[in-house]
Amino acid sequence: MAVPVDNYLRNQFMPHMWCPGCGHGIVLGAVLRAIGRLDLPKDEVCIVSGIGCASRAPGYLDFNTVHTTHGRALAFATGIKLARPDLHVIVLTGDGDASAIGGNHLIHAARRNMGITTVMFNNSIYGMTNGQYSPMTPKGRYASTAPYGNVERNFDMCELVKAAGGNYVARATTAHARQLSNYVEHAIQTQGFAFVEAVTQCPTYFGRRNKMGTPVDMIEWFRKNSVNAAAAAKLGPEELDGKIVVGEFYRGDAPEYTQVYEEVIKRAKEAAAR
Amino acid sequence: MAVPVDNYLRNQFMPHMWCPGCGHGIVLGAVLRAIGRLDLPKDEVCIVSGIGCASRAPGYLDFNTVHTTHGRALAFATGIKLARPDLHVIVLTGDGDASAIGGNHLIHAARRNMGITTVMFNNSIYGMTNGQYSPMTPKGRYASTAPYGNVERNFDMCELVKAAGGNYVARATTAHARQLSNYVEHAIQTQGFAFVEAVTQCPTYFGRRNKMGTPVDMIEWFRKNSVNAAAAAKLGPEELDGKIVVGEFYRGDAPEYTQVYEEVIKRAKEAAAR
Amino acid sequence: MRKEIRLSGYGGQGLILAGIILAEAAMRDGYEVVQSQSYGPEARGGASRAEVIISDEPIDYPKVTSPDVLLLMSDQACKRFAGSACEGGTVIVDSGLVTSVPETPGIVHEFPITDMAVEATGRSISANVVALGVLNTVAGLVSPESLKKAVSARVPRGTGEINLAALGAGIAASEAAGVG
Amino acid sequence: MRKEIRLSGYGGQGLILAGIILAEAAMRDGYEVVQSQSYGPEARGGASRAEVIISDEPIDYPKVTSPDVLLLMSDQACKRFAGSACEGGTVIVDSGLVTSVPETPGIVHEFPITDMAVEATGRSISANVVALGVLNTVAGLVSPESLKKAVSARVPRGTGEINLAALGAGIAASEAAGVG
Amino acid sequence: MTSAASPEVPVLVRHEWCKGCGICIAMCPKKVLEAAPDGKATVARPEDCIKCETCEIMCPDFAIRVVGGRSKGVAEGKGDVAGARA
Amino acid sequence: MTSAASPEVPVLVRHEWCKGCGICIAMCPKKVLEAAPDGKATVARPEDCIKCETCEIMCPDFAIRVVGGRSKGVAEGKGDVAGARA
Amino acid sequence: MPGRKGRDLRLLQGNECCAEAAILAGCTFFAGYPITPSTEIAEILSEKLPQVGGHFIQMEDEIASIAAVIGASLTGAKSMTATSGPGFSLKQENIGFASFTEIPCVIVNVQRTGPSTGLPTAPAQADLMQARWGTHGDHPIVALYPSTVPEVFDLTVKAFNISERLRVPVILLMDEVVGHMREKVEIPHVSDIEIINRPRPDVPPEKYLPYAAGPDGVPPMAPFGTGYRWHVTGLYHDETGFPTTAAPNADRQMKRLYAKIESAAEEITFTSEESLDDAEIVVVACGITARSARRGVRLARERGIKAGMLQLKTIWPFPYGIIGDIAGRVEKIIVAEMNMGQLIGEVERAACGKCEVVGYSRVDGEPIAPAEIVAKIEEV
Amino acid sequence: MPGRKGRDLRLLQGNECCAEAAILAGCTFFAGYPITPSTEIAEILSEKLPQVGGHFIQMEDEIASIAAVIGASLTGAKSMTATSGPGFSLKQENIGFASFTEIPCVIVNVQRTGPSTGLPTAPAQADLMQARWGTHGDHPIVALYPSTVPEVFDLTVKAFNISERLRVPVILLMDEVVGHMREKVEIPHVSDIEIINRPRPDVPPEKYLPYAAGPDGVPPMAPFGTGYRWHVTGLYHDETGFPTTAAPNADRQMKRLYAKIESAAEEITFTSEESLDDAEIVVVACGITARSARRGVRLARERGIKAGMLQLKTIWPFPYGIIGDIAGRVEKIIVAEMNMGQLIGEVERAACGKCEVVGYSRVDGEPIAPAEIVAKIEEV
Ligand SMILES: Cc1ncc(C[n+]2csc(CCOP(=O)(O)OP(=O)(O)O)c2C)c(N)n1
Ligand SMILES: Cc1ncc(C[n+]2csc(CCOP(=O)(O)OP(=O)(O)O)c2C)c(N)n1
Ligand code: SF4
Ligand code: SF4
Ligand code: SF4
Ligand code: SF4
Repeated sequence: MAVPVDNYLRNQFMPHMWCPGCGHGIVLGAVLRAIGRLDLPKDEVCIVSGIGCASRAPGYLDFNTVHTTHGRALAFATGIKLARPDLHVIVLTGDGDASAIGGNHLIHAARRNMGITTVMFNNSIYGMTNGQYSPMTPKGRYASTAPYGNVERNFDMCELVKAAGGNYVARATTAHARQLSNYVEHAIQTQGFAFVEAVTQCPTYFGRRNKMGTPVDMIEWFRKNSVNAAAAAKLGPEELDGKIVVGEFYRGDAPEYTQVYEEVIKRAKEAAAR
Repeated sequence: MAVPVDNYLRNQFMPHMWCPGCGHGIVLGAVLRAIGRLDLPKDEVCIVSGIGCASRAPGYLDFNTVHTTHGRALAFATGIKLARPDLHVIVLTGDGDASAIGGNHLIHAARRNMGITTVMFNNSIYGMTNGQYSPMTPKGRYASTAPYGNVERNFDMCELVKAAGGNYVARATTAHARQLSNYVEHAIQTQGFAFVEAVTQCPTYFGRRNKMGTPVDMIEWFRKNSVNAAAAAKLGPEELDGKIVVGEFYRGDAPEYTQVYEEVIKRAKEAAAR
Repeated sequence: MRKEIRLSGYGGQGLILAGIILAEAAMRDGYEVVQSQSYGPEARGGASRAEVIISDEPIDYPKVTSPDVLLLMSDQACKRFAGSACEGGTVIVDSGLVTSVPETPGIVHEFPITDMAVEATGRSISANVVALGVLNTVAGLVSPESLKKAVSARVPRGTGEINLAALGAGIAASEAAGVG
Repeated sequence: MRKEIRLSGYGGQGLILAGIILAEAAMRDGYEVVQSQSYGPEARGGASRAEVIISDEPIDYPKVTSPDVLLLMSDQACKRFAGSACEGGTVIVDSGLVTSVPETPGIVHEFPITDMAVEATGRSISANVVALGVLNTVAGLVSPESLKKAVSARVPRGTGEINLAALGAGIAASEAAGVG
Repeated sequence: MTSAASPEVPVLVRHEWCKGCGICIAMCPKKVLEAAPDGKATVARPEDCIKCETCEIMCPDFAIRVVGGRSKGVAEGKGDVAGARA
Repeated sequence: MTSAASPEVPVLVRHEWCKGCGICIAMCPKKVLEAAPDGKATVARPEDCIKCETCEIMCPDFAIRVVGGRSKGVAEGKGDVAGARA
Repeated sequence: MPGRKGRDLRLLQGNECCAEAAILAGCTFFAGYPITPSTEIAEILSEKLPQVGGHFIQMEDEIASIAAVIGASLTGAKSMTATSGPGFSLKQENIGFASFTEIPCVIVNVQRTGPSTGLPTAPAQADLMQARWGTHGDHPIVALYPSTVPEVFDLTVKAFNISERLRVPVILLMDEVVGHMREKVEIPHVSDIEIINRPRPDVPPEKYLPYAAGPDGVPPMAPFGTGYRWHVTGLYHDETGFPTTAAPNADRQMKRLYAKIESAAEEITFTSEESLDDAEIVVVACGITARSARRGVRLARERGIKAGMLQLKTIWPFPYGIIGDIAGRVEKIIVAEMNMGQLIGEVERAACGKCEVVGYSRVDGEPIAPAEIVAKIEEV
Repeated sequence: MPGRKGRDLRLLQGNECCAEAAILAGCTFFAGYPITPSTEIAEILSEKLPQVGGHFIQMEDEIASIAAVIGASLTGAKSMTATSGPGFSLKQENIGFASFTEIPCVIVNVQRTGPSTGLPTAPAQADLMQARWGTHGDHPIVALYPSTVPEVFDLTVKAFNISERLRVPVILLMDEVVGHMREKVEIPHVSDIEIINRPRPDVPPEKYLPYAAGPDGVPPMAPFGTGYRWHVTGLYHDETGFPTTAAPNADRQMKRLYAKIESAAEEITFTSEESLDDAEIVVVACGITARSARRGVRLARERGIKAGMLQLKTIWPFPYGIIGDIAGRVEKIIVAEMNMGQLIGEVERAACGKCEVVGYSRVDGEPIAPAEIVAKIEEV
């Protein structure tokens, strides 16, 4: 039985704190619909976040929720998952939270193949602190700390997580909310580390600084500038410049960490018994 | 004119602190020979390291040298390079230093394409702290904190650095000391971020725990279990299991960070003049 | 003399800039001045608040507690701050945006500030400067010359004329209303 | 009674294990005991040092300053520590490894410990336990029974017998030398 | 204030949660929604609604509920928003 | 103590730096080096040395210098050690 | 005096003993990152924890380690990490999180000579003040400090108990010397070890207010995944656990956090003394220095000096009262410590001019010897 | 009283003023990571530094930021970072490195209400002790604390000067309120600003001993890449800069580090006072609280109470002497601070029982108002 989204909200705290038109709500909706379709029992879901606008999500969700420190969500989540492998541990994180200060925890969670689903709300900016560039801000874009245009290149986070060892990697935008929700569903179903990059709009800072127009304009921009993975494979780097490639990029079947650790416990108990 | 290696050593501190047969000295020799072939002026070379056996290297080298904090060498090096773009900044780091605590700085230096050469001394173990597993310890290997065999997979660091945006990526072992030295030479010549993984033996901890025999046995093991990149391309994942793939994996030509920043300074000065 | 001024409305109305302009004008007049503004969740939620303290001696405590002059440019701002005005203080309300003014110890002056801005400059965005014109005329905080200079110095490049027109409209309207 | 014992040689001789065994034997005898060992660059450089303090009252200060009993199993160890023995203390030297014994306030007893180990067990690795046998016989620190039990408890699984043989060899040799 | 949903008005807008971003209005393939004077969404042409749930899925504020939509609030499907609008 | 290098003994071993790991001895394609009683390397068959510099490159302790080798201490080249030994 | 029968008498290293005690105290989760001189704790637990069905993980750094520990604790696991100076510095941000969100955990810091990399294998007692003040903002904390291996056992168990009972991170400070030395320890039978578990809610989930505390100031804590869905945040939060910026709440919250420690202060303050009763000169010390102080005081007594000593096993909360009392009846207090003067500040504060307070410091990586204590006692 | 001619009178936000002052003090390098309420400093410098040919970089986190700052300083650049609570906690390990290796740098901490995430936009004064003790091991540090925007200017310049002159990291503590408020500042002409640069070697490279200090305890520092090749390490090191584990060296090194600050203590201790001369009750405060204290004291005087106040602009080294003197001649000292009691510990220590010391704390994220000070003065 599928569960309606409202069931997962702590309605008493709504409306949420996100700005009008902020895409974070769309991404969160996609996550909740995925959980709903999978009909995960609320008590068995644990949502972990770091610090940032995106990371405020857990406060609104009726699960076991933790709003940790900036960048550390995956490290906290690792402890939770290892101590309680039966929980569905889902990390909701911003692009700054996950790729800047939290980059190391991300690649290590992927390497260990911890059974955690990570959804990175990528608005290409630090929203919470009012619009500085992030490691996901494309080169040339403006931000409050990039008044002359950003000189840094952004990560291809999906590539990075794949290279680090994740078992599932996908990307969609708020213009692909249904697809996005499906990806999150697949991510949750993955044994091992799963990563979904959700490209989303921050009309307040990224949008305004870069003259992207209204939230609707930004969503339209995503739609027009997205290429799906299959199509992208046929395009050259120049044609892909400035485009957002969406799709499911990788599915691996490496064993999940806590399951492997069960083996250790078995071996250790045998050794101790000897 | 090529410069002999001794010229670069602070002879008064020799013999160095590394154990008999430790491969770190072989890797360091390869680095020094590369510097010698390029005939870099000593005053223009800055060597930066973190903490660990490998990271003790700078103390023995007659350049501008900094032995920083564990994992942070690349962050210090970024400050040095940005403030003095004309210096040749070379980071010598261990696998723990670079891939565990320092993993984030590594991927960010690669993403920014900072003009830094990084040589990672990969002995698959934390040597300095007496043999715990590192993110580079292959699954199944033993270590003082992996008494039942390591349950974690190791990074493919070359893949990771490439995915993060580095401009040069190569790997060799101490059994390939000449090749290794050539790779370091190419790395130093690279504009932008360059990464060389030097697979090396720690006979004292990794070797002993894993019954790898003498240092000579370990070098032989590297030689026998290495496959070069071209050959590896023709092999399946099973055939490659447990093998070390050596070679130059990637050369990019993205612009180097400090050079791009010069542009910012130009634009800023124009803006200020207005 | 210590005058506390609070400007409040929603984000996008430019009230923080208005506060800075007022503070800068006071500085040009030789006063001591402190300007501050809302941060945090409040700022994110769409509300906006700027505060200015003008004094002829050093300002020790920099917080506004019971403002002598209050500008209210939204219903939310009214609800939250109308009561904070000091006894007999000046309360200026944008009558085009505010539907009802709650009880206040201050004396209320209603002006359709945003409408006036549209009328004077064709743009509602200059309502903040219109409000400054009104507020300063009514409360007599700084010299009109300094206010003009501060407007010119602080508004975005290329908008100087429009904003001086807005200021003028605010001054004129409040003089006309006989409250100046 | 407070006895300080220092065992010194190079890494791989098993002197730290020897120290632990001695300490455990003393514990079994009911003594208070503290065992410590070298760490850090010293340990990395190939040198090795274990220290034991045995006392019949609580041991407050846990550092060895002038050992009553000194075991020296390398030239380097001799150079560094021979002088540290207390006046008239027992200094046991592996005469097969040490080329010359520097001046020392202690009384030197030379035994070809490593050679004795090879002879008794076929393996130089059991030199540490031979040394314990010698040292305890000469200095009379703990009861032979406790020492035997401690050896059995602490040596690696499957090497108990070999090591007891080594211990016996050490005891026998020193008794034979008439220093027991 | 929540506008009542009925068979005739299948789209429910939670007024207190709506922030008036206009996304639902722009994304609805049938132009069912409109902005009220306060900028918030209202259901202007309920009879045109095809219950595609795009508005619900795209509302960042969980302010819309499509009654009787196929997925009961857990809308799924392949195509992206553009597809839904086409 | 450094054994003097001469045209006849082209390989110089810095005794104080050598830690006796045996790598040079094993890697030398011509078996020029041998372990002394203290485990450290000595040049046993200088006449067989082909100045390939493998020992120098492979010594982790910078204790070997091949005099008159082609690269003057900055040995380069393609093949790996195995190549040098082959 | 042979060991009594029936007791488990063992020769254990300080670090080893800490690991053993942790398991007996109920610890089932350890996350850490190796660092000298604390590493043995991790090494031993990597072997022993899975033997009891617990979990060990080596994280990518110290920040991640304390984070994982807090995460595991949320599920109800008694959790621990161990580190030394540099790693302790890195853990500070998340220690503040644990303190503020009241998640029990034990953090061992086997101190080495700092600052920075310092002398990694030499002892120092220079992280005392950091243990109290290392993270930003006011926050409650408890720190215990053993001087012998048996005390390591005792205080490790107490660290877990206090942490669970008060929902506060407890820091176990050790000296390198203590962590690395082997001593005789009598391991009590499991059933003889007092174990305290965190308070659990006695209301059904819908009535659960995760930060509503009883008179002892400690709110009951429901493990994640047991039907009580609650929210944890490092923002100021009210009884519900949800964030609020209300000033009165902030005041209330902070004061409760301090009060819960204060009201338990007596039961968590452990000291040990030597000849205090008639002492005219008292040496105050902790850890390894307390051992020398004890010996030094005995030697001084032999020379006819009325010396005494107070060993602090609880450093934080600092026993101002106890020291204030002593200050009121002695002539001099000597604070002996292996740092440039850290404890002495607190002792001076506590003494409040009632007696002279002098310091004896040693900062060369060597422990203070009994003779030095005697000399100092004779000098002052 | 219109502004005098010829002066550059500006309305600046505290953070903005800090950035402007840094550039005038010679800062050419900033590395940082955004965090409220300090971010404006980074934002402004991202615009202004390249205008003067300097470098700005936003790093991946705060650890990397302070590391990059130290790295840049090694090349001779005057370098700075800015942060707030959580970021300050993360920087601690490398602050210790800078302190121990004596690399000049300035660290701004615009304090918010902690602990943990706390109240990110509310003021608190609760990182005072952390500024002194946040990193492991003994280490020298200097911390300055402005209360007005003009003081921000003055103390930012002084922070650079002290850092360069003493080769010590200098921490500039700001209150959120001060960082975020705009006040009138008179910016002096560049030529009127006293600028101090780090001591440079006056010997040729082959004679350079990077850690050999003169009588002031401060060794000359050669920028990297200028022909002086030296070694920097966070291990204990001797005059050559190379590591040594020798105990006497460790002792010497640590004591020199403390002595260099102590011998300069007078010239780096800044205070400001109000009616201290005949005061019977003295309020001690810093930052924003000092402003209310000043007003409160004036109001109390109006009511006939002989009140006075001392503002500490230098927090570390703590002016024990000055406060000890005051304690000797007044009846009471009130320590007013926005925390649970941090400064008060140091004041009590300094007062040493010579007068009563009482605290007035506020911990709800709101500044202390003048009326509260008056009430407290009247109460005690
Ligand atoms: C240790 C630490 N450093 C910095 C901050 C300040 N900070 C809060 S959120 C944030 C970035 C938020 O960006 P992102 O993760 O992309 O999320 P968004 O707000 O854009 O959703 C930063 C830098 C902090 N809270 N803690
Ligand atoms: C912050 C911090 N954490 C941990 C340590 C302890 N430590 C020193 S070196 C090291 C790992 C060394 O391993 P690696 O980098 O692989 O170098 P190796 O010694 O093997 O050459 C660790 C964990 C430290 N010094 N600082
Ligand atoms: S600042 Fe940006 S990311 Fe944050 S809530 Fe507003 S729109 Fe969303
Ligand atoms: S411990 Fe290992 S890495 Fe370190 S010096 Fe010895 S062999 Fe080399
Ligand atoms: S369900 Fe579809 S048709 Fe109906 S209002 Fe929503 S978007 Fe429009
Ligand atoms: S999308 Fe949601 S918030 Fe936006 S206008 Fe529609 S109902 Fe309101």
